[in-house]
Amino acid sequence: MRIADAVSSYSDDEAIFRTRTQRVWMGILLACLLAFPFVVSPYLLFLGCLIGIAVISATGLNILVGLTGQISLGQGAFMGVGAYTSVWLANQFALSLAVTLPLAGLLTALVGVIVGLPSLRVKGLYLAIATMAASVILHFVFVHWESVTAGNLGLNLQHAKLFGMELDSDFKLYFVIIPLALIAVTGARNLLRTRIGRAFIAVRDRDISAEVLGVNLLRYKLLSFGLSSFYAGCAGALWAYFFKVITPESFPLEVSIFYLAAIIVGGMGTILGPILGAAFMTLVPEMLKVLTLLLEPIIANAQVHLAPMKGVVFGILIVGFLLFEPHGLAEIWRKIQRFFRLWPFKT
Amino acid sequence: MKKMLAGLAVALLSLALCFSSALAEDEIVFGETALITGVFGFAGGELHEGIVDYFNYTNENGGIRGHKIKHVFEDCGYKVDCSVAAFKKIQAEYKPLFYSGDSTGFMKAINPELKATENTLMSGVSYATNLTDAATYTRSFIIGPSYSDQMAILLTHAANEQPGAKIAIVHSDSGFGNDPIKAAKVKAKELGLDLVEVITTKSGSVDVTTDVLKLRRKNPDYVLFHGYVLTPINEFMQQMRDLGLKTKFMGTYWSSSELMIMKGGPSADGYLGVMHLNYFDMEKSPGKEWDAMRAYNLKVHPDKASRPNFYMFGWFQGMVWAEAIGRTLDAGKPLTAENLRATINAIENWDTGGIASVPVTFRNNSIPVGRIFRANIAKGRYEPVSETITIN
Amino acid sequence: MDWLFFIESSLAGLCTGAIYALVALGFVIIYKATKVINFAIGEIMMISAYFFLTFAGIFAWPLWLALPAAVVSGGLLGGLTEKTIIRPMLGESPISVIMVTIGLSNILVGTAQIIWGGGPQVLPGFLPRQPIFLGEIYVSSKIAFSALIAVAMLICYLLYFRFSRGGVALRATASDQAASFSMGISVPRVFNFAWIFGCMATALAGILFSASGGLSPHSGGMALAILVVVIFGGLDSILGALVGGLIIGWLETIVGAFWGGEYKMLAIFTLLTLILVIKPYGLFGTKEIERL
Amino acid sequence: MSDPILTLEGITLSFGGLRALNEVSFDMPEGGITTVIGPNGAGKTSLFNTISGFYRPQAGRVLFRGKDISRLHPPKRAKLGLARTFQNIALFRGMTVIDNIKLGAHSHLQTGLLSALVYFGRARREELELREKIESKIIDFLEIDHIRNLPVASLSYGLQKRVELARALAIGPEILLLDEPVAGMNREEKEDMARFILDLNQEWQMTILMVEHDMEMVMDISDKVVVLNFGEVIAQGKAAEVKENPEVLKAYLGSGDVADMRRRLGAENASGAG
Repeated sequence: MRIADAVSSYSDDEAIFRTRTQRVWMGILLACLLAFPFVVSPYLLFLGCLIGIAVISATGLNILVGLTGQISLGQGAFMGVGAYTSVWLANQFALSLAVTLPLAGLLTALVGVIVGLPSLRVKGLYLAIATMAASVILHFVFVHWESVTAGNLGLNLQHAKLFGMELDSDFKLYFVIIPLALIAVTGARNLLRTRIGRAFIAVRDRDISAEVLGVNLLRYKLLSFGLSSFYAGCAGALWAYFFKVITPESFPLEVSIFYLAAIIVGGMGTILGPILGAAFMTLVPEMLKVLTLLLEPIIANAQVHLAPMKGVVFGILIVGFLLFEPHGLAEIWRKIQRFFRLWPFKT
Repeated sequence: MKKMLAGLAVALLSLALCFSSALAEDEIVFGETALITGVFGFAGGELHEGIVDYFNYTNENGGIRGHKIKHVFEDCGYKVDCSVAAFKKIQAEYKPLFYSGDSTGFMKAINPELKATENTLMSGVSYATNLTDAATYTRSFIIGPSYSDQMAILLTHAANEQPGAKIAIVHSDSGFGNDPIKAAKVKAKELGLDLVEVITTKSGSVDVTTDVLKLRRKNPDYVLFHGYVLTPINEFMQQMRDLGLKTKFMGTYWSSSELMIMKGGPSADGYLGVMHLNYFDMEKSPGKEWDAMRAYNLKVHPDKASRPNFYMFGWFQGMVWAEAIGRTLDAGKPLTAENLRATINAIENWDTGGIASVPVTFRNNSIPVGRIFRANIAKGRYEPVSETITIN
Repeated sequence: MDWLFFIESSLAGLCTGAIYALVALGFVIIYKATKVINFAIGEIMMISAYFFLTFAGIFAWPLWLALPAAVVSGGLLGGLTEKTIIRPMLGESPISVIMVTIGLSNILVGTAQIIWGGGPQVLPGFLPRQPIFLGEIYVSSKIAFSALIAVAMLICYLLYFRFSRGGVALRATASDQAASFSMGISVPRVFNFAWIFGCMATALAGILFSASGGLSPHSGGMALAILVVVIFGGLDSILGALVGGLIIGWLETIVGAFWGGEYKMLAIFTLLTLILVIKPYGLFGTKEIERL
Repeated sequence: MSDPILTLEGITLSFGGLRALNEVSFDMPEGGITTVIGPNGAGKTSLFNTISGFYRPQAGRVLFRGKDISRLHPPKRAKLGLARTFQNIALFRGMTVIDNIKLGAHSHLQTGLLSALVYFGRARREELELREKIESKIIDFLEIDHIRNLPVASLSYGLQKRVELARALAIGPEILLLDEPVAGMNREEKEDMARFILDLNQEWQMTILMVEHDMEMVMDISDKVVVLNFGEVIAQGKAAEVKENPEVLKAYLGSGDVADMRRRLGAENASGAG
């Protein structure tokens, strides 16, 4: 049991991990992440990579939606922009991932800033539809700009290259994706303790007051759109390297909804939320499959009959979290922590 | 709190269970990403049942040369990342000999992975033209004519019936709908047909009135539909018939099922579909295997007296796999991907006992053969109206 | 330029637009009362069409019974939705409210598939099919009669909201909740009422669309254009819903007719982007006054 | 007292047909406490909003140290040193007390995006310096060290008002605009707040513009009082003078037509003039 956090300087107080315990746990977590690909099956490794990509994208969306309070239904399309950019660059110029990834992120950020322009004049519901319009238009571009995107046929991609190495397996990609996800999350966490993060939250909580207090709304809303799209673009690029084929149908509106659902279920506006949400929402369908498999002996043909339940469960998770635990899994996690911190003195 | 821990424990336990299921020594494993949910779920579900029934039927009759079939599958609702996950999971655990993929996107995405597997070959629901590229898709094949070949078969039939006929193509704006359009344009020209109109509709289109207006002005002899499952086809046919047009309607495989066209009423009468398979309902039996299939279906699904053509697809797919394995074993060769591939490529004029409507010959990763069937609404069934049409 | 074709297409477009207007009206009623953007509108249309299929097709009820019954069922579904999942969310951030309706749409799609199966369905034909010719001009009677029914329903709604007590209560609540509450109007009841009525309009439109477009659990996608209509017209404007519906329906059809179906979505969403830049609150929407 | 630090010249502001401010002119001496009084709806908050740049007047100019700032955006004005608090507390509920205060310093910080993402070099240095400064000057002064890490939503009304003042101080104000700083407080809290305001004025040499209803406090601490009624300045001068002004007594302190006035003002309020 911990009684209090002894802090001896402001620098300690501003640190991310304030206590020794926290640092130890973080170390253990990193060790687990490092060991993970050596011990698990290819299937779990695949899921691990998928979660890593989802974490990057969800963290980005959280910057925009959770921290800055701007609704976006464009995350999927932004990922598409990143994916197409990286594939095109890689195929045309045989560039390494170290080059294509940041370029994909930057171009997507630019697109994001343009899409974010209406946010200066409209809010909330109107903005949601405006971003949806952007994703419809981007989808059209993916289909019809055939000289770059190859239209509906889609683009194929060779193995990613990085520092002269071929990333020809999930195992190798894992060691690219997970560190990038860690960097992405750390970046978001750092942002939160500087003027930029505070300005984002101020815009979310009371934009007009923030403006009077010196926050330039134009700059910060667009910065948030840009940053969030940068994350989406990088995630999209990794997605492309991971699946090695992209078509316009790879990034439908459902992807945007998936990520919104992930940050809601995880907990909006927190750093932990998008991580938990991305992992949870990726794993839920897999868990359901396992569950239906277990029910097979009881309900004949359960795998077939219960298949439509996936959509229902997805919907129930969204509605259920919003109604009963609006702060998401992050809040549940905090409660668990509090429980164990006081344990065994209070149960 | 306690509930959550319990939930977690159950989840972990079930994961563990799922990875511990044992495999009997001489079983042959087939894998499948099924398509039970999602937009194409109604077709994919029937297809899946066709596969399942064929395997059960084979197992009840002694398996493939004594080997029992084990079938593992997962539903993914047409989502590529889910399908890839399912493939990896099934691959890691079972190393299946054959695998059925659930979308063109997935079959393309998985290709590098597939080539890296020890022994897995893949076919699936896609007839995408790309997949006929045998140099790239060394481990995949199509169980039927590609979309381009299907269009070519329909166009050939039209040219035979009415040389120089006026043709219009109506297709959806999707990867699926756009696939064979370029090839079809070329083919129409080659056959001396007059392509008067190509209409692209958005997928899930509601109002077809203006498209009908266009067709009315061009008054084509044939309208070819492609890229539809939840079709506006019926609406097209109805409005055009209401306008007194005598146009003949045609459609590719997915648009030639009983589920849609038969519900179209009198205006759908005479609709021409392309099929390399026979339908579940036929006036007279086309063969012994077909009888056996009907009998088996009646035995295990007494409530389902009729089945759409998607079910036939599933059954046929299982049959092709089993045939490839059977022939390879008969030749005394080990069941490796190379050997199975060679066996499939060598299949020529195979008589499927009435499951396929044509003698089966593999070429270019596919079976570029089909027949034209005509919808007889009064009798509620399709009837063959052409000889076998082969595309070179 | 083929003017005859243009006129024929325009008529077809306006007919579609009339049905859009009906859905948009339902949408605006709900928004005005409860400030909820209902992303599940397409799925409510879809479920209502299944209700009709069940009543008219499976139970074989006559049309005069089956159609109203399906419409009312759609309305009750809306009322139930409001009671169970919308009311607890009132006052939450827009993102939460939007997501709760998106969650609902997923639940409805899955439920429809479980109950009615995933296959495509054809509604029993209840609309006349004899083509109509106005001189040279051809009008599909199915879509024309759909439009007439939609317009009839629209007129009923407008009259009702103008003159009845319920309508007055709804309008009062929309303009000032606190004041209406103090005047003895039961605001929660008005909310419920708005959802029931809004969803009834939606339900009828869903049945009309499915009558010519076919039906499956994934038909809900047809409502994407409705979002454009309501933003274009102004979320809180009934006039905007009517005008927006007609304009969007017309534009979509004309673009489809002259450029091709693949440009439909592009055209209406581009128009939407333009209107957001020029008039951020739509043609007739009211700008919210912001205060410090 | 010296040259005016802030001058308003003929400010006219209307919403639709309603005139919220009509030809308002006055100036504020540097280093003084100026108070604007007037009945509810007289246009006091509109005046504040005009000074901070949230409302754009149809006519008139705002001069800061003789320079016209009428066209400057609110954030620019904040950077010049116009800091304010709000009538209805406008703290950022998603942040802790210390973060709310830090936000006040926003326009004086330089950290760029990249530096912020890595929290290294300038970002880190700047954050620590800021923390140091806020702790030693503001938090100590306002006696809020015990709540610095709490979320603001959990604080009492009086403390929230104090945090708002702290946030305004972090802007590094040249002029502090306080919109009803003691409204809704109990006696003890009021006394604390009055003490802080006087200290700020006398020890920190800060110019203060205040809107307040509490007459006792207004008369106690103001150097200059401006009286607004129906958007017009009806009197200005030293507290004692204004108090005796017959115009003021009639319009503001008189009781005869107060009821009627309130009714009319109520209508104005509802239409958004604030």
